[in-house]
Amino acid sequence: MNWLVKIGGVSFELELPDALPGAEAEPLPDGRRLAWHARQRTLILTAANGVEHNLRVRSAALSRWAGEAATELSVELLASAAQGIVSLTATVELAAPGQSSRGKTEAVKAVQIRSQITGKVLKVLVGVGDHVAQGDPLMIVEAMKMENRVFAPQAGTVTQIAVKDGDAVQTGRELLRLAKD
Amino acid sequence: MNWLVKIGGVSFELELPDALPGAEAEPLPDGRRLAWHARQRTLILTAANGVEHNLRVRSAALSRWAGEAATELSVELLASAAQGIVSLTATVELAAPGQSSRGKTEAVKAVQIRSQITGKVLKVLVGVGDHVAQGDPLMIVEAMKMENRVFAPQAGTVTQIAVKDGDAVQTGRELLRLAKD
Amino acid sequence: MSFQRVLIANRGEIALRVVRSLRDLGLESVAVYSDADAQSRHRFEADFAVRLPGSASADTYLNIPAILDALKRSGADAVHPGYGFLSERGAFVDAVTAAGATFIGPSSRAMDAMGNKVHAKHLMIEHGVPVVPGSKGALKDAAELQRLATEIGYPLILKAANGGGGRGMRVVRKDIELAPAFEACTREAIAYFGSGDVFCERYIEDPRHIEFQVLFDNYGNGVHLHERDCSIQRRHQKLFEEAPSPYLSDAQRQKIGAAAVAAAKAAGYSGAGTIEFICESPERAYFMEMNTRIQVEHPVTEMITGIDLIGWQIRVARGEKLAFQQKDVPLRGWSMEARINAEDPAKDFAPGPGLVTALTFPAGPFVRVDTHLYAGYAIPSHYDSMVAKVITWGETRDEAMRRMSRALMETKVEGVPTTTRFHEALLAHPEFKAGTFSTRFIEQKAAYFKEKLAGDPAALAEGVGALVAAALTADETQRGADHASAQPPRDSAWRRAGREA
Amino acid sequence: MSFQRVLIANRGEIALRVVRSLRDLGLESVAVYSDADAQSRHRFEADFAVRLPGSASADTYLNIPAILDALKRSGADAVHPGYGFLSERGAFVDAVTAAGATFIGPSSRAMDAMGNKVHAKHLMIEHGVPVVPGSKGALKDAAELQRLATEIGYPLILKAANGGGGRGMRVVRKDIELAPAFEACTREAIAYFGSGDVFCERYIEDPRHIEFQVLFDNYGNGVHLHERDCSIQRRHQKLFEEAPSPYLSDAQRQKIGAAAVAAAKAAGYSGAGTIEFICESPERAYFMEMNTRIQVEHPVTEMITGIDLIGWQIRVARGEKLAFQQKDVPLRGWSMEARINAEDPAKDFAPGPGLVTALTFPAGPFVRVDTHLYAGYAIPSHYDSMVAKVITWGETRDEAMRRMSRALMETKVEGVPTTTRFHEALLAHPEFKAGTFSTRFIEQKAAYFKEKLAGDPAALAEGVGALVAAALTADETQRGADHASAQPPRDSAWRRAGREA
Repeated sequence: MNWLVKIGGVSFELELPDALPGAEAEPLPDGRRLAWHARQRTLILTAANGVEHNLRVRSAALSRWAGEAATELSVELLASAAQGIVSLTATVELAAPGQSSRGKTEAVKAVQIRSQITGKVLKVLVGVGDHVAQGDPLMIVEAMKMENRVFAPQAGTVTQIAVKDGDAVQTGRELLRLAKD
Repeated sequence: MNWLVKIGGVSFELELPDALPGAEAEPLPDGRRLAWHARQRTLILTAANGVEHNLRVRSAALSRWAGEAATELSVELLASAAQGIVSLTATVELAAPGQSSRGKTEAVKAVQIRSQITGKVLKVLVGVGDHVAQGDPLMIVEAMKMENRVFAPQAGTVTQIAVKDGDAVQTGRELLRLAKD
Repeated sequence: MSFQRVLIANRGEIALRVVRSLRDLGLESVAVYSDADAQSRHRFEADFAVRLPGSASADTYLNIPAILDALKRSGADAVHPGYGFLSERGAFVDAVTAAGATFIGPSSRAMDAMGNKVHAKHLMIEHGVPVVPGSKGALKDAAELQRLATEIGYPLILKAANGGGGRGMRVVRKDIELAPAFEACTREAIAYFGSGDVFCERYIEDPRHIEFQVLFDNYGNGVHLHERDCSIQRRHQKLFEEAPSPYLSDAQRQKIGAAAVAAAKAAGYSGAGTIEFICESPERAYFMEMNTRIQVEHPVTEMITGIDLIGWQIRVARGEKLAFQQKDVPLRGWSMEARINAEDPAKDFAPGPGLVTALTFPAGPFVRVDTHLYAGYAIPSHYDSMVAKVITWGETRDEAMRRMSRALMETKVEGVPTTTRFHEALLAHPEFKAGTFSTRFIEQKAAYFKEKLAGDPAALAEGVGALVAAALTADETQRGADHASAQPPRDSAWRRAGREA
Repeated sequence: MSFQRVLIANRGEIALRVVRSLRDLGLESVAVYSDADAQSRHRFEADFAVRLPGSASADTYLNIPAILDALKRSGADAVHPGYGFLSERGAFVDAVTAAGATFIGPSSRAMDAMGNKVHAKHLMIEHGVPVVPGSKGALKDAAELQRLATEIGYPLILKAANGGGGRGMRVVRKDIELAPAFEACTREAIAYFGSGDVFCERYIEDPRHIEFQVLFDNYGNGVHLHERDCSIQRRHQKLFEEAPSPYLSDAQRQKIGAAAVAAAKAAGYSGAGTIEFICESPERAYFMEMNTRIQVEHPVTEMITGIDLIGWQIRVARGEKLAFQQKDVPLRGWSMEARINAEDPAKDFAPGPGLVTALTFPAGPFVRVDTHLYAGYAIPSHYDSMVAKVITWGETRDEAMRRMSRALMETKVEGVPTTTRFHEALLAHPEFKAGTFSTRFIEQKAAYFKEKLAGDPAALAEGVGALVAAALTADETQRGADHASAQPPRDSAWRRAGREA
């Protein structure tokens, strides 16, 4: 499938291969090969001379919200630099081209606020119709003995509240919607 | 299914339950419950008062030869005794009743010799028609840098040899057959 | 006081840790587990287990009647409380004892005496252990304040006696500021809190958190096992600990340690305990409080002394005498502990419970991991976010630090976020490497951590990341050139990898 | 001699072990792997990897040209040989050096000198290290034998100079047996081997295998790191090791250790090496041979000294001086190592390569595991059967032993047989517990091990096993009573469990 990939500020269209090539992969045009070893969680980049560079994946998390075409991929790679050890992280946003990216299938002025954590809604601090400023607390979600505040990412009016006090929420669950001013 | 179970010298017919009861198991007649936790490799025996006794499985190996009805189950359980730690092992031979047990589907006078290990046949020491005494070496199978001799379990005449020098063999693979004297 | 079967009134890694020491001593273990913990390793690794119905802590691990019921049913004759939960409740000690079982820890009297901060502080003063200097109560007037300032030295902090939330507080750094500050503070105290009572204390700007491990038997014999430095904290939560502290000299170690032992002895303490100090400078360590239980960070002490602290808690409880004196307590090398919490350091440490889909922990020489995690385990959202402790040892602080880098590199947890990357950023900071940091380190270096933890796409675009991106792009460009138009929709291996994860 | 990227000419756990020490020192690692090892952890855990086509050792890990090619392609500038394979081949050292890379180990000259048993023995005699006493060559006559017998003492063994396979050998225990034995032995020697040459040596009935670890830098500085006791062997394969040895007194340790250091120094040795002794009694330790590489069992030495032996091999090779002298080498506590081999101890240790379907290794305080196994890994049948080493430490031998029991109890490997149960049986034996055993222990206690390892169904019928059997049977009996006749065929959960396993 073709994907819209954004790395940093640069976005480009990319067809990711059906599967990352396996150990028997065809060489890339420059003679290198890239193979994903799922069980070992290792991406191996093989140089033309056969030397393999191991890129170990510490964590790979894929976030895909129901009803949306966009997919967020977050990968943390471990590799050894000439001096010492480095760990690199990137979040890559993938969207099938032609399809709008996350949240854009909604009315352009609506912003969905989702839970970043799995936990319990301790208290909803706003009501439908309330006007909030950027940074205002919207609700408190408790997880692992900690209270976590959900803040407004921008100013707007609360148009919809999807949860109530005491609700259990999963990561990615929609909490409320804000209409932009 | 009904199974013929031999523990020690005692054999009895037994219908093993479809599945070992899960965590929500029905109680046994004496009020105890037995539940198998596959991921944790633990068999939990719960007393009538709710106290659970953990029987951890160190290894469970099932040997079933192709074309035979009998199944050998070897389980090693770890449990803590009042003083110190004990590990218990048992090999249970299971056979569906009515069906003959291992090797018995063959002509009663034929004995199949199987490889106990995975490795390579280094040398076959006998030929078809040879008469061998109990304990005579029949072939050498190499695995993990060690030479392992296969000995005749009883006296007899070699009627068939299923492998040749250099063959790779899996555990349980038939090596040769002996006709009893 | 002899016992054979010990109920562990706790969960997670510390319950497993206790099972191990019990097993070393030939004793049986009984786990208790809540419904949310039905798949937790501590349930399965103990010899016996008893369910505590419910999931909330109040219904389960804090529910004294439920635990006493489990004790009775399981036939256990002793209780180990672990840390947190009921471990510092005198009432629990009394309940266990009344049920005829041995509580593995101090007496409820010693626990309550040391647990009460005012009591404990008085006991410390009595035994010559320094506490934060200040006025005994409300200040009479500016003149009294001036006398105290001369005695204690600057900086000082003035606080409204009934105050809170940062209001009614003033830091004073010179004589000339003293009178105006006292007046302003009194005014605010009256305005906000209805009373003009103001007291003063020495103000500690960049404190170190240093704590001494003590161990006593039931016969009044006690030693300290040196100190731990727990200054790396975020919002008063310890994140990274080491032993010994790079801050103390040997003479200071001996002096503070001896004072800690004397004070605990005066309280009739028995078992393992920790005396926490707040340090303004190596010479100025003030008593803060005593924890009357095993600490999360006890392994670093075990690594530098070779002494099994939980094993000794149990041995002391069954009436054994300490087998060593102060002079026999080794201090060999250096040890560090990184707490692996299921929190995302790049998102303000937001907790992330959930399914652990893949897992690798470090191993090999001089590395230890205490954890209850396994691949396929769902971390419940009801309890603490700490899920593993990665511990290293080295002959020197530098070697322990380099081993920690290696151990963290081997640490891979997929499915939930962890603090692993935070620790890598910490180890890379020159001031941490130099051992010069206070409890305010994380707050002071917020910009540094933010940059390091942002998962900066620029970093990916450079270096190794570039190789991956380049390879993917090169592959794509080539294909794009070959096949002019749209491909049939295909599933990306990345997506699949993500799903498998 | 400075280097940055090190090729590890080995596989499995030792390759991983070397990666870890390299990482601790900030150096890069290059793995090599055969086709049979394409899924081995050492390939993935190293920073770089190069395939060696083929699977047989001769084509891969013993193939000097292939390894030199990998060295060149990977840009590595040093080679660590691990143990086994090419680790003691002087020709490999020379080839690596000729390719411009550093060999991490002794010079080929020192290696060959110490590797040649006759050379090494002469060197030892020169430096006052005792060797097994005996005749210098063939005996002239019975009279010479009598003189030697008086000098050396009984028991003696007479051996045909050209003999082998146990023939032409006679053990002599008293003067009166001497002349007849010499005549008989000479006769047999002529009859079977065509030469009447017979020599004699002291006969060691129940020897202990004790070895000293030495470590030298390139400047002639060397120390020993005490001894290891490796007497628990089966057919000359070590199975269980400990350090120190319960057999030696401190005075003997210092005496033998000093002699070992002197001899290695005379050979111009550099790096880590091991000098093996065969002990008839603590006072009678005879030089056997020197291993000019790291040993499988090096971790027990690391645990009692805190010194990273592989780290020091690397540091010495890059020109560092030893940072400690003999008096600074600690000896703290006790350590044990159990070799987990993929062999079935109940079936005469038949090797069992294959798929590891489930895996749990021990963790927690004072336990270390060195392994390349993971769940889902297929152990190849081409190489050694040793797949893991479980190592424990304790303040005393007893504590180390109890921790080993605990660690083994946590060790669970499904899919392939392992020697775990053998070690449990070993630890349960009173003579092992008492520390009184020789290299013939396993052979002498064959009946004990046979019984312990048989998986005795009687044991299952008793004790805990009875609970399971009873539960299953009770369940069945009940069902049998309820439903008179045959049930529809159903799949047994045990079968399923076995299949999942």
